[in-house]
Amino acid sequence: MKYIEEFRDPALAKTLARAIAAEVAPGRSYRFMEFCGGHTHAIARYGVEDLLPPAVEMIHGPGCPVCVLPVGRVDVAVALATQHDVILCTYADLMRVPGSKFDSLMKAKARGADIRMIYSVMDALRIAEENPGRQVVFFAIGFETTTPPTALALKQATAKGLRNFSVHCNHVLTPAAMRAILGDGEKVPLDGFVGPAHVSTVIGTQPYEEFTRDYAKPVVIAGFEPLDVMQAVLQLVRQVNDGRAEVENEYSRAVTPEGNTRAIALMDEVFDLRDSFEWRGLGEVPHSALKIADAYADFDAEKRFSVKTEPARENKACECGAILRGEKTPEDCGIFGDPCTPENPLGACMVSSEGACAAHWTYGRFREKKAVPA
Amino acid sequence: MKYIEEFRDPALAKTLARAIAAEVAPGRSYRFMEFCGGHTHAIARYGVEDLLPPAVEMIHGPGCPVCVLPVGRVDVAVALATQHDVILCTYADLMRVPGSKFDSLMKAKARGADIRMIYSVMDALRIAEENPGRQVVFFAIGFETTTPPTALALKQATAKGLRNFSVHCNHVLTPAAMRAILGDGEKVPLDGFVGPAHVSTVIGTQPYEEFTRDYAKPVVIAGFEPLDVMQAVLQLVRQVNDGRAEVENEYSRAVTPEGNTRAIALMDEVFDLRDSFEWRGLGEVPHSALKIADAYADFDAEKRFSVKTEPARENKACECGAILRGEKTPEDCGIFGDPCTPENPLGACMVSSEGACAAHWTYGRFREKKAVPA
Amino acid sequence: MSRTGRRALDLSRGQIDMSHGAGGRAMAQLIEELFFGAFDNPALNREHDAALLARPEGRIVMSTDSFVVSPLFFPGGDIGKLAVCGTVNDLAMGGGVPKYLTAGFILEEGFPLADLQRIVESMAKTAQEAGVAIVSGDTKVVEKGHGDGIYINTAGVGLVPEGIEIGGERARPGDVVLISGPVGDHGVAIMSKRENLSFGSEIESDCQPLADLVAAMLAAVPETRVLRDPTRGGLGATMNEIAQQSGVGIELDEAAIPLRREVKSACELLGLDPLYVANEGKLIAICPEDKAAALLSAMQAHPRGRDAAAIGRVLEDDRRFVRMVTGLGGTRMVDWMAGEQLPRIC
Amino acid sequence: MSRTGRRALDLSRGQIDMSHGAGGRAMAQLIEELFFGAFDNPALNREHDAALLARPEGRIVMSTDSFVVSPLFFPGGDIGKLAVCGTVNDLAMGGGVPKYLTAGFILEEGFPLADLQRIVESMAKTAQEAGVAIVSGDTKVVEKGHGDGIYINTAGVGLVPEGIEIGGERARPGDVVLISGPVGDHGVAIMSKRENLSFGSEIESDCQPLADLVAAMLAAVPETRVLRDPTRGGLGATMNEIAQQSGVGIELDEAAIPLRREVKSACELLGLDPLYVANEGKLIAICPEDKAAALLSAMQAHPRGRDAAAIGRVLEDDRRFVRMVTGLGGTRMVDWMAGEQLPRIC
Amino acid sequence: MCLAIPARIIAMREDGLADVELEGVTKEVSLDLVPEAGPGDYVIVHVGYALSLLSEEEAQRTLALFAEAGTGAAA
Amino acid sequence: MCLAIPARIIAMREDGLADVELEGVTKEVSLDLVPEAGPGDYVIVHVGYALSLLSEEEAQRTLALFAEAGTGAAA
Ligand code: SF4
Ligand code: SF4
Ligand SMILES: [Mg+2]
Ligand SMILES: [Mg+2]
Ligand SMILES: [Mg+2]
Ligand SMILES: [Mg+2]
Ligand SMILES: [Mg+2]
Ligand SMILES: [Mg+2]
Ligand SMILES: [Mg+2]
Ligand SMILES: [Mg+2]
Ligand SMILES: [Mg+2]
Ligand SMILES: [Mg+2]
Repeated sequence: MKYIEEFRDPALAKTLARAIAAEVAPGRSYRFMEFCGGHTHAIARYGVEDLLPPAVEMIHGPGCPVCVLPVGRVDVAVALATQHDVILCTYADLMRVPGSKFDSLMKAKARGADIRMIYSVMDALRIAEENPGRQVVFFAIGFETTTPPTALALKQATAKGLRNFSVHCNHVLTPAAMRAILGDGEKVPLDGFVGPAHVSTVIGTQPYEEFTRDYAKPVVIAGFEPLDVMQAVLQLVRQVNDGRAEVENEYSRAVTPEGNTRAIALMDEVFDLRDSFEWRGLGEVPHSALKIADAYADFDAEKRFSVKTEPARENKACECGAILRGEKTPEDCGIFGDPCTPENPLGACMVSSEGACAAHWTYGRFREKKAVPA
Repeated sequence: MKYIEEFRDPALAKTLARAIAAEVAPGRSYRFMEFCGGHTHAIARYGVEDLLPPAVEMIHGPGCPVCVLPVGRVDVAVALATQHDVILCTYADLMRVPGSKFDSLMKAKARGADIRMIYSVMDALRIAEENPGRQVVFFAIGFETTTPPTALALKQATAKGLRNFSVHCNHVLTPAAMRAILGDGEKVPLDGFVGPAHVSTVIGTQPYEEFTRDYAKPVVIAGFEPLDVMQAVLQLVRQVNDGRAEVENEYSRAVTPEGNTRAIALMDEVFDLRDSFEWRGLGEVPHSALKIADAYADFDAEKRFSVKTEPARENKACECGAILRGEKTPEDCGIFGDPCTPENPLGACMVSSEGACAAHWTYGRFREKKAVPA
Repeated sequence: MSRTGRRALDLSRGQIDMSHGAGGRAMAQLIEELFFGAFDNPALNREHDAALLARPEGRIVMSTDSFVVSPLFFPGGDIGKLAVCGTVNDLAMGGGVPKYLTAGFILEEGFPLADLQRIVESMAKTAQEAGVAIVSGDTKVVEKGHGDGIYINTAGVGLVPEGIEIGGERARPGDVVLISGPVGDHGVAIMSKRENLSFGSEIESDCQPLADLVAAMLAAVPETRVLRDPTRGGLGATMNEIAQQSGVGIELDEAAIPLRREVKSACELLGLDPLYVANEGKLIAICPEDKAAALLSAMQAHPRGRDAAAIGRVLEDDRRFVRMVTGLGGTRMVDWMAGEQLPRIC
Repeated sequence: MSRTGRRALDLSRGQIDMSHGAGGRAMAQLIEELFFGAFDNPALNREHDAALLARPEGRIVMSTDSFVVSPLFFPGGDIGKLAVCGTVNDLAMGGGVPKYLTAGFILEEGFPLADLQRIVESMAKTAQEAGVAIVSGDTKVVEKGHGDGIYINTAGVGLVPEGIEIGGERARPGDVVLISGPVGDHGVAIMSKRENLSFGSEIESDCQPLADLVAAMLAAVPETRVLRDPTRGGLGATMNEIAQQSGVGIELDEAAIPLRREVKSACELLGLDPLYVANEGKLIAICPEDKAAALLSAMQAHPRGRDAAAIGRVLEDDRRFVRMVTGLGGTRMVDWMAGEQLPRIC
Repeated sequence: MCLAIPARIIAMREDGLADVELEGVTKEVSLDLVPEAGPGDYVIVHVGYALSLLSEEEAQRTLALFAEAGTGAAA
Repeated sequence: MCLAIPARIIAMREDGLADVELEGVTKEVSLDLVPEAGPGDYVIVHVGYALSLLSEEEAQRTLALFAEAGTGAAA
């Protein structure tokens, strides 16, 4: 597949591995966070870890919107689907995400709720048109990648006067989460970021400047193929070695400095910033999510339907927060693998195969724990 | 079972058989019509024919409301169930009755229509209460037996303000059909009637006086057990022999002269007489059916739902009319058994096991055609 | 941590979801924790998709039936017991000694695991009673609204001893028709629990495995010609099948057909003919007239045939009609049923 | 007039209704006109609930599977072909020569008779190709909304020649893992026709009977230890099952696993891992290292194994992990799948 | 349309309903059309409604008629 | 949430839709977010929408970087 397979070439992987190993400064370690689950997935699925020198440690960030959706929001999705006689449409990824009391959309569906896994928000619009007698709610999740399609759907629903369609908005923002991870900055044991691939196709490279400027952390935006990740690591090692902190764009084949200005304008029009939003593992993060703007309030499922949910609580034993901040690894968690597994996820990082714990459990647990030079 | 098995006793059957044989006048024949399908069924199922002398011939009347429902009314039932998103409730007997183009409620259900077979109109009311979001239509068929329960249901729906319930009324009247069979009287080759059992529990014995008075046909009201039928035959033979034409009540254990006055009053209140109604096999019969009275018009499905049906036609080859009037027997019909069978009924009499053709096909076709003395 | 790293199945409150049929760990867990425990036997425990069995002594018979009964639990049994009895009995009716069963489950999303456990345990118990091993199984999960809780298919293999020749085509004029007990119990027990019909009664399904009864019968009268369990369509359908296959007529004697008074009452109430009501633990046997007394004795001597009776005889009739002398003393046809028997009001 | 007095089935416009499952004449007609014609064989035509078969030479294997696929017709096959291949292949994977099948149909009210006919004819054709006889059947009809058009269960019996010992527990460290051709064709062909995913492609299901391939393989290498068809759950699930049952580890070589470019593309598009996508005409074989070349040649010499490849080896590993050297040159686990594989967007 | 059977009232329930018994089988029916019926009475039951009371005396009279027919014929 | 793949536009459809191709597989996607894209262009496809154009030139440049890393390391 053109523009895919070239970026998985094993010969080039060896080349890059040698280059990284050669550039690593003796006696020091490099801790890079790949923000995106897409990177986490690529690293785990292709075994990139085996091609990196021991001195480079990859920290898996919170860039999986399914993982970071808080328990309470999953409860709302379940409640919407079960307390109102709606057709709830959502991306398949969300189906198994656990809410309170081990409940999930998958289980609600098994109990009889009308929940449709869709591939695209266009499908939700079509379902609404085909079922004029039913209320159709799109439970929208995702970063700045899925957000523009949701914005388009809201505009289309308005244009068509599709009164039985609404959106429950849970869209979140990447830079805000990176800011939350860096917190007060100094103590965070990270030497740089592999920056988002497809989020950056939309928002461009500019929003990452604050991290190089305010936190002195290098950022290399990279594609989701394994060679992209390796090249980004190489560039990060070089920046660290050089004492630089710059935004570099490894994924220049799809990402421009300004991003997709049309998509950005759309998001601005249709959504407003929330003051604060809860992230699983990170807690409340200010200005980290979007809500539907007043002009589209008629299509806001949060306003159209009131749902009752119990106050939700994250699992206390879960170390996700520390793992997402790079302070701990999955194996440091006392319940990793027992009882927390992908079938029975008890924390954010075990929810999707892009989560740090799930990726390690599913793809990496055969490895002995690698000794990291301190 | 008390009051059932005593009336099926084989020793008494032999006694009655001997008595009938003994009373039959040599050299003459007796042609009696049992009006009701209940009698037809009892005769066929218990093999009563084998216990009657050759001189007595039983003609099977139109007393099966499922058989006499015209094709066009079945089409309306199918259309109601398929053109409006209603829950159509009806007695199971109606499910297989063919409308136009071999269609039926059973087939409409197979295509996805929400059709519920109910045992009692109370079930239809319950379904309406349990499904407040759906329109529930009771497709009401039957003689004066099922009619009072329908009347009660309409009164209950009114009392409860059950706005999603309505009745499609197809109730028909027994005496009108008997009148239609007798027509202008003289030419009809019938020597008397076995009169209705359960219809008479409601309407009493009085309505049959006109047939003895105006047509000089003896009527013996009889229960639906085989000994009841035999006793009625015995009494009819005696009346014929004596030259009498009286209303006699063999079923006095359940039928009184005045009938169930409460039920009669209910029917009067809730229904009005139709000017005319079509019967399968008999054609249009004046004053032979009921419609919902104006006071209950809100619950009249004929007014609430408009349905589109093609003009319906009975099968031309079908001899039902002549059979119902006692002029022909099922085996006189050119298509009896091929292709007209209970699986593929092409005329009224083949529709339910109470119909003349179906009863003969199902229970009697092993018999050689009995030679009837002319 | 168990070998696949997971919590145990929640058998009290858990429900089937799509993952239990998807071939992953959830399915493996369901099979391991629920099915293997109940159906314990060496062939099954190989955890292979196919079960390896010993070399059979004799000809084999095979049969299959799917079970879609509603309600799933009814007086006298459940769908699991039914699924085992159904195939065991069909094998026995082929003259076979039932040996091995397979079990295929189609589960609807949302089905309670507790119900599944009850059903599986009932299957295991019945299989043990019938002397068969459940050697291979399969589980599929369908979406909500595409099933009815659970459907079960069983298929089986039995061994036919030398000298036994049973077949629906072997009835001969003059033969005697026997039945092992009263008709209609199963069908009426089921109907008594249907939401829209419900009536009170003590009627229990007759659902039971008949292999041991058949063994006793064939030991007494190896010349038995036809065995058949009058399940769906009841005695009426079974008699017509045999008349059709053997090219004969059959005459039944209504007064001789065993029928419980409760079943008779329920049939009166619903306008049903008990001759067409399903049985799940009865058999019809046809044998030469001179063996009928011996066969009847053998049946009556067995606990599952205590109420056996001779109910008719085979006639010569090119039209292959089944007729019956009625309790009243007349005669009628017992025809194929047209469509399914529905409760009548007329 | 036909023997039961009726019109012929309307195969072009007719639909299943409840009467086709009720044990009366409508059901008899369906079975006679539709099934007997297609599945013609002496055992079936006895019209008995159980089929009498010859005395088998050898040990027997039994297996069952139910088929609930949607859509019913897909590129490269249909549910009928699948139902025959599925059980034929499970029997072959047990080392058996498949001989007899039973077929249980669960039909939903309203199902078009024309579709049923197509499916039944496809089963008959596939059975002939696979050398098996469909000897016993069953038909049930469920109400609208309680099925999905048609579900089919097949169960089967095969005969295992002397000297053949196949089992999932027989893999030993050092053994070689072979596959008969590219993975994922069936699952992707099915998904390409699902309403909500539909994409264009020429991908056809690999659905095919493998009994002749297995016969050729066992003739060449009777020492073959494990045979397994990687159906539901794909290669990933099958490898884990074998590792679990044999108490070993397995290492796969991603670069060696045959995979069609269209299947690869579709998996990229939907975010699926082809290792977990279902196959219906492929097999995994495990044999001692010194027989691997002979076995691979035998596979590649057969039309159904032309694209066979050696894809891994068995390791000693108490943890029974399946791992894989990735195409990139790293290593990863190939774990049990958690639940069913859903199209991902993240 | 007129399948109806005699059954004995064994218990009165609310809302005009009663349980009737037919050897070994019980069923809830409405007495709205024969409110005068009470426990022990036989009623003719049709589509879940009692249509009329059954007169035990008349039943015996009718049975006697049957037997009498025999005497008549024998005579 | 950001599974996205490069695919080539092979046909324009109505309503801002287009068919894209990924070796042997085609899929209908919306070009509403990159209306400037046309036949022959590669676009990054995500949840049925093209998110951005793919620059073939930049892709080659990045691949060249990988190779170059080798030269650097070897050096
Ligand atoms: S193993 Fe589970 S509970 Fe522990 S940190 Fe990871 S996700 Fe949280
Ligand atoms: S056999 Fe059929 S067509 Fe002929 S008279 Fe009877 S019902 Fe009518
Ligand atoms: Mg805004
Ligand atoms: Mg009036
Ligand atoms: Mg069977
Ligand atoms: Mg059976
Ligand atoms: Mg299976
Ligand atoms: Mg049977
Ligand atoms: Mg199998
Ligand atoms: Mg299989
Ligand atoms: Mg069967
Ligand atoms: Mg298999």
